[in-house]
Amino acid sequence: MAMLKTILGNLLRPSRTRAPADMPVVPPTYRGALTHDAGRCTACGTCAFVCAPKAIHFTQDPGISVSWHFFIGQCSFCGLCEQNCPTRAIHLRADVPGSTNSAGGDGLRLESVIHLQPCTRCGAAHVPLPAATMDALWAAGADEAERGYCPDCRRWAASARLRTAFTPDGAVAEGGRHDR
Amino acid sequence: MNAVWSYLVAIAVWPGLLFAAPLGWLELWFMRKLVARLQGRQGPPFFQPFFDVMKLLGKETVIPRGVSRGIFLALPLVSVAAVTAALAIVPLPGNPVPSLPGDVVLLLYLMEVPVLCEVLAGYVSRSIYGQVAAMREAILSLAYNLPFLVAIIAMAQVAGSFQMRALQEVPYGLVHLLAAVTFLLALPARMKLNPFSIANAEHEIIADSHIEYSGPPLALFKLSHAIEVVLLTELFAVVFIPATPWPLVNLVVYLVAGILVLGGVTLLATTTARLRLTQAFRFYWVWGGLASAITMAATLVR
Amino acid sequence: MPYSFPLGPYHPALEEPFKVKVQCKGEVIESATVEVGFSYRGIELLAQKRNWVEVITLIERVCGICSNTHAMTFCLAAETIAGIELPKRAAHIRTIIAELERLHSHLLWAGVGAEDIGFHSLFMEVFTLRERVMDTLEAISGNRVNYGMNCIGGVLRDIPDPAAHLPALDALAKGLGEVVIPTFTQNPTALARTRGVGRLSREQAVEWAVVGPVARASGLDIDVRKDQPYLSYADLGFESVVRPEGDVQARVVVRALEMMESVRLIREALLSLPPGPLRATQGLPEIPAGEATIRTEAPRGEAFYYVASEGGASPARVKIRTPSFVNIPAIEPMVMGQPLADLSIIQASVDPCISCTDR
Amino acid sequence: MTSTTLPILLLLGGFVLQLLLARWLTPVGKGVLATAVVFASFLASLTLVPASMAGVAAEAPLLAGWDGPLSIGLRVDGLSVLFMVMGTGIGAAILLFSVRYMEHEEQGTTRFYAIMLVFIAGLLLLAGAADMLGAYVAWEVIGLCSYSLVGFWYKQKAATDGARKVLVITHLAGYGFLVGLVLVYARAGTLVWTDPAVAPAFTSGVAALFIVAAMAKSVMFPLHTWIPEAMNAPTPVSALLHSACYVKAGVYLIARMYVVGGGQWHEAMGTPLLAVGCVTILVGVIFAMAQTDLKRLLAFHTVSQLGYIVVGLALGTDLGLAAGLFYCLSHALFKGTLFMCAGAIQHATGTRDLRDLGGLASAMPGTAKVWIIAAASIAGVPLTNGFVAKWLLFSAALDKGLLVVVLVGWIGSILTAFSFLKATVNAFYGVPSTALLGKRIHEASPSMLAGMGSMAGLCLLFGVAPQLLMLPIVAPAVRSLGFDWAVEMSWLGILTDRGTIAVTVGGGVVLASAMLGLLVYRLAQAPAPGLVSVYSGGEPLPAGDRPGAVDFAEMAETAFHPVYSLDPDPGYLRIWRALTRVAGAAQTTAGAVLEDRPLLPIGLVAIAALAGVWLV
Repeated sequence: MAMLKTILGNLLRPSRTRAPADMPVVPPTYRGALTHDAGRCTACGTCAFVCAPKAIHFTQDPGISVSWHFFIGQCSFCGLCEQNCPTRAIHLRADVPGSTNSAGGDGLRLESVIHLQPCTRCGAAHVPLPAATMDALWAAGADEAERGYCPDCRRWAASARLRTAFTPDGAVAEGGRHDR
Repeated sequence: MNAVWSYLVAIAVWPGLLFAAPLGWLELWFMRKLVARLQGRQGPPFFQPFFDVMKLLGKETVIPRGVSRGIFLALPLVSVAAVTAALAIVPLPGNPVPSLPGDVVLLLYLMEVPVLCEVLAGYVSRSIYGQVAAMREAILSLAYNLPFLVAIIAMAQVAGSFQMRALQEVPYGLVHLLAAVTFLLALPARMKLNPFSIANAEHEIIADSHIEYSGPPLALFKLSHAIEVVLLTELFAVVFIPATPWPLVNLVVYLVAGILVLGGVTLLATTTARLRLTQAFRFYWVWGGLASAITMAATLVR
Repeated sequence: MPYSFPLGPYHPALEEPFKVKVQCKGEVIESATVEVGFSYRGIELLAQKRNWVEVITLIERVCGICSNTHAMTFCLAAETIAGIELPKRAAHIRTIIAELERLHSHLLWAGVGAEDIGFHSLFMEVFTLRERVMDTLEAISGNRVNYGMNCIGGVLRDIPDPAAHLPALDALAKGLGEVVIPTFTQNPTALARTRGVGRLSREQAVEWAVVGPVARASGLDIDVRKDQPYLSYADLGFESVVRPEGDVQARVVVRALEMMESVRLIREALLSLPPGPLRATQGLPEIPAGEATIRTEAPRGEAFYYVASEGGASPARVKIRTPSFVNIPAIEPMVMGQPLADLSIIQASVDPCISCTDR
Repeated sequence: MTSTTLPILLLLGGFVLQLLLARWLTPVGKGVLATAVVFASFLASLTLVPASMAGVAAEAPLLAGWDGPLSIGLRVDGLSVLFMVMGTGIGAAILLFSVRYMEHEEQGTTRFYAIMLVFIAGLLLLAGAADMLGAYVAWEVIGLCSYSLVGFWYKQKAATDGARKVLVITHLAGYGFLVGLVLVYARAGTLVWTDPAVAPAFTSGVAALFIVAAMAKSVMFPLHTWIPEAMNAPTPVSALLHSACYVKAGVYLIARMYVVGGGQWHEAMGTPLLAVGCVTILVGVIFAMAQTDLKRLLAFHTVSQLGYIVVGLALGTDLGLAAGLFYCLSHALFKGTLFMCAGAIQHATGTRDLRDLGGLASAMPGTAKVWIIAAASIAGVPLTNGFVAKWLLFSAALDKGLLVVVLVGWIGSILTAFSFLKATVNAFYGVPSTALLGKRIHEASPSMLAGMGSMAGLCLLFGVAPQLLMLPIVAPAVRSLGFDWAVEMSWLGILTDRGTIAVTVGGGVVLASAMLGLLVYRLAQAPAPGLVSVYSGGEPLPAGDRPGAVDFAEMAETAFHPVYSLDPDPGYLRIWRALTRVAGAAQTTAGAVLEDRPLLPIGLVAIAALAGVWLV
């Protein structure tokens, strides 16, 4: 009887079938299309490290750029890349990635080119830190010149700072050399 | 119009193929749509069964290895031919076929042919699923034929004749009611609907006995089923619905009655699960047998 | 002369590839053999080649239905090795997801079961209800199937507005109480197909070592949530459902009442969601050397995990024993002597998850 | 020697020749001789047809007035001719079949052919006997012949047991006949069927006694249980037993009773007989469905088919009698054919178990064709004589308003069709079973094929043109029973006086459309044969693994289990065991007395007999 009541009730209600135009509401937490902000990416590789299906990888064009590659066909939309990205360069948007024709590979693959910049000190090409990170690191405007340094020069600068802090006169400098 | 021509017209045009195929499709659509609406779904558009058949007609006929070609292909044809011929002798208003004594017997004989074809289809296909379906179909037909035949024979007993026209002219009474109930009991199983969709239980045996059929032969089986639906509903209407003196009114009444009957069995189908073969058999031999006994008793005490 | 009738590996009654090959005498099944392994994926080996973060994503794909159970159990194991204390809020959220998953799994089962006895209308109703659960899960986690909620040390996503999910629970309880349960337990045709079918006695249940609803329907009161409470089950107060009959009907009833209990648990958990952090740790996890075994109650029964770490970037060993792995062989004693027609509903009644079994 | 006695004398002459020439003839020679004799007898029987058509009963006193009014003689009327033609015709075909079938038999072929000839002669004598005593003698001759033929392989326990069961059941029931005729003689003083004095003496009680005897011979429920036991006989014996000679004796007796007083017995006994017939139809066919042994399956179908014949006779109308008698002839044709096919299968494969058969159509195409014709005939497919017979029977029942009979017959024929479908598919189609692998299966020999093929051909001939049989044979037989039946029948058995032209047209249309469709398919592009294999769930099934006859029977058995609990055999077995126990006890207690003083029991029996006569 429960079934009879139910189906007769169904007859009076509008149908539950959804038409193509009648799209369901996408929740804000929906893990949809993936975007990458090259400006924030430091090419640290965390996203590739946590990506179980290996949908993300990096390629290098030595001295010119680092490319972030993403293949949607391998993506499992787990969102770990977004969760673990230290600079929030990756974001999974709430909109549904449209179905795309794989013939040309468009839409299925994302490539984001992170251009290297020459170091303002040594000239070596490197991935610049995101602007926000730089603002946070050098908020005091302490050593404005360091903003353009490559990681090696940053280490050199830090080392120099340490040295000056440890021996303000710099007298030990000659005798304290050690192999790197 | 001589007899041969009238038979040809009856089989090809009215109430045969040309009329029954579209009506059958429409009725199948009605059932599908009703089921869909009862289940809270949208349901197919009305031309869907027609499209289904057209699609099948355009497909390749695949005959599996080791299957007897001739029988395999002949079965759907025989099935369609038999139901069409059966429909042609149902005295729907305007049927050009002259009513002849014994046509009820012929009708019942012809109505068994599609069942036989299905059983054979299962066996010739050599598929294990088809063969189990065929066995089920065969045994089930033993079950539902009891009330089905009794309903018709009881009417013939009352009419004192095995002639369709005579059956129609029986003064309306209790036997009509009882026989109609008995007939309706047999209907879901004859139409292979729940709870008696045992021979076509896709979740148990994948498909019905035409599991190996594809393309046009399958389309013919589908067509045969569509015409069978028309045949069964119109037979019910013609035998059990009182006729008026106006043929056109009769026709409308018959069609409406057919649709109502279909609605009823559809409602039953949507509120039930599929029974087992033994349960269905017991149902038909107990309740069908009881209804048959009461109906026969009513014809005798009348 | 018995003929053999293969159910599977491709069969409408199966969602996944496995095979029950039976020998039939007429309509009666005389013997049955179960074959699995058609979609073996080697997840346990793969897990040793992935780092601790990747493994969670990988393990989540052991099963398409109880995905959260696997990821959660793995995380519990890793947390045990690392000695991480799970924040209260995270435990509650995990409980909510686990029970929602149980709901959706049981509803999926009820739909499949309805379909296997040819009850299409019931299937439609059940799947409509299931859609509400799926929507809730999607609203919380952002995904319908693999929720990606778990990380070692907590959960990744919060439930910011617990009350928003209560109407769905109400609708679910109403649908279960007014349509699904009465139909399964009162409709004469549904009863005819389930009562007394596929019996597994208590002794057989012990002998075949079945777990979960199958065991509870045979009168064995075993439930990890009760026997060895984890997450928030001890706080929420959990009652297990046990039936003595051991037939398909009992399995239906056990699952149906479990769903009602799940609805209650979710409601309690949502209403008493404690404040606090979602994760006990930040950044990439570091798991010291050690090993842990963890049991949790998946929708289909007890899931067992053994995880060993050697302190490296990857686990040294992940051993998974899923509930279906022990339940599926019990199909053999259940179908013995039963009609062929009941084969599909009987095999469905243990809710075989081949994805789990062929991990 | 008149032409009336010629058929019988020919057979007896053949019998003597068999014995005389036994030493010099090979088994094949004996078979040819027997076949020739029976064929000659058949021709001689045919010479009687014109007289019977004219309505003249040819009389030939054999022993006129040897004891007062008791004479033994022949009186050959239409009914006699029908049975004589049937017995000799079918007999000739079956003997032709046995020539090759029995050729490898090491011993006993003389016995076989000699007794076969006497067997047929017995039926002829029964059919031609002018009085009840002659008929009773013939009745028991048939019984004894069948006893020795069923027990032909007397070294096999099953065969002798079967033979004993046949003899016990039919012989015991045969006492009904004897007691009945004694009663008639005591009252009327004569035993001549047609004597007007017999009519008042032939009370319904006597009729009941006769019917009991006929029921046992004609395997009516519940006296049918001997028939499956008789299956251990050589196949030609089974064929003859089932189709022409043995079971038809009961049919003859029931038909013959109509001669007495215009069928006055029918009033009281007609309805019970109808009921027995109806129950027999269903019981026989339901048991047949459960059989896996080809011959046992056919045997139970004999039970069911005899039910139809008896129903026809029990209707007691002209059409009913015509239907019953036509059915009787048709059954002789198709059942004889089916048995011969079963024999050919057993001859070729060494088994007749449906479980071990399959795919024989390719190895034995001729047998398959013959079988299919006969199977179609027994199932009542149009264009065969089985259809005509059933159609006539249903018409007759409808004329009497007996719809229940139609219903029962209907269900019976559907079940028959299913049963034969199962047997045909299992034996001739599908994959050969593992039991047959490696065996070289040969087609039946030409003479065997000729034997069964000729009968199958007649099945079709009389299906298309039943009037060929109706006019010369059946109609005179009906007329000889005192009914005036004008044969108004056209092709396919359509009764022209009843206007069922619709059947003809309908059937024709179905056939025509099927043919047309086939033509269209042939003309259309040929579908690719066998590109894919049959779907079996994703993995191949073991070859030859398919649900067979047994599985169908088992499925059916589960489905209609309640109906099967009607089996009366356990009851018989209990009586049998009780009798054996009583006999054993009697032997131990009275054995000494009887052996020492044999005169005492004989004297006692004599006194009892005298007392009996005095009391009556």
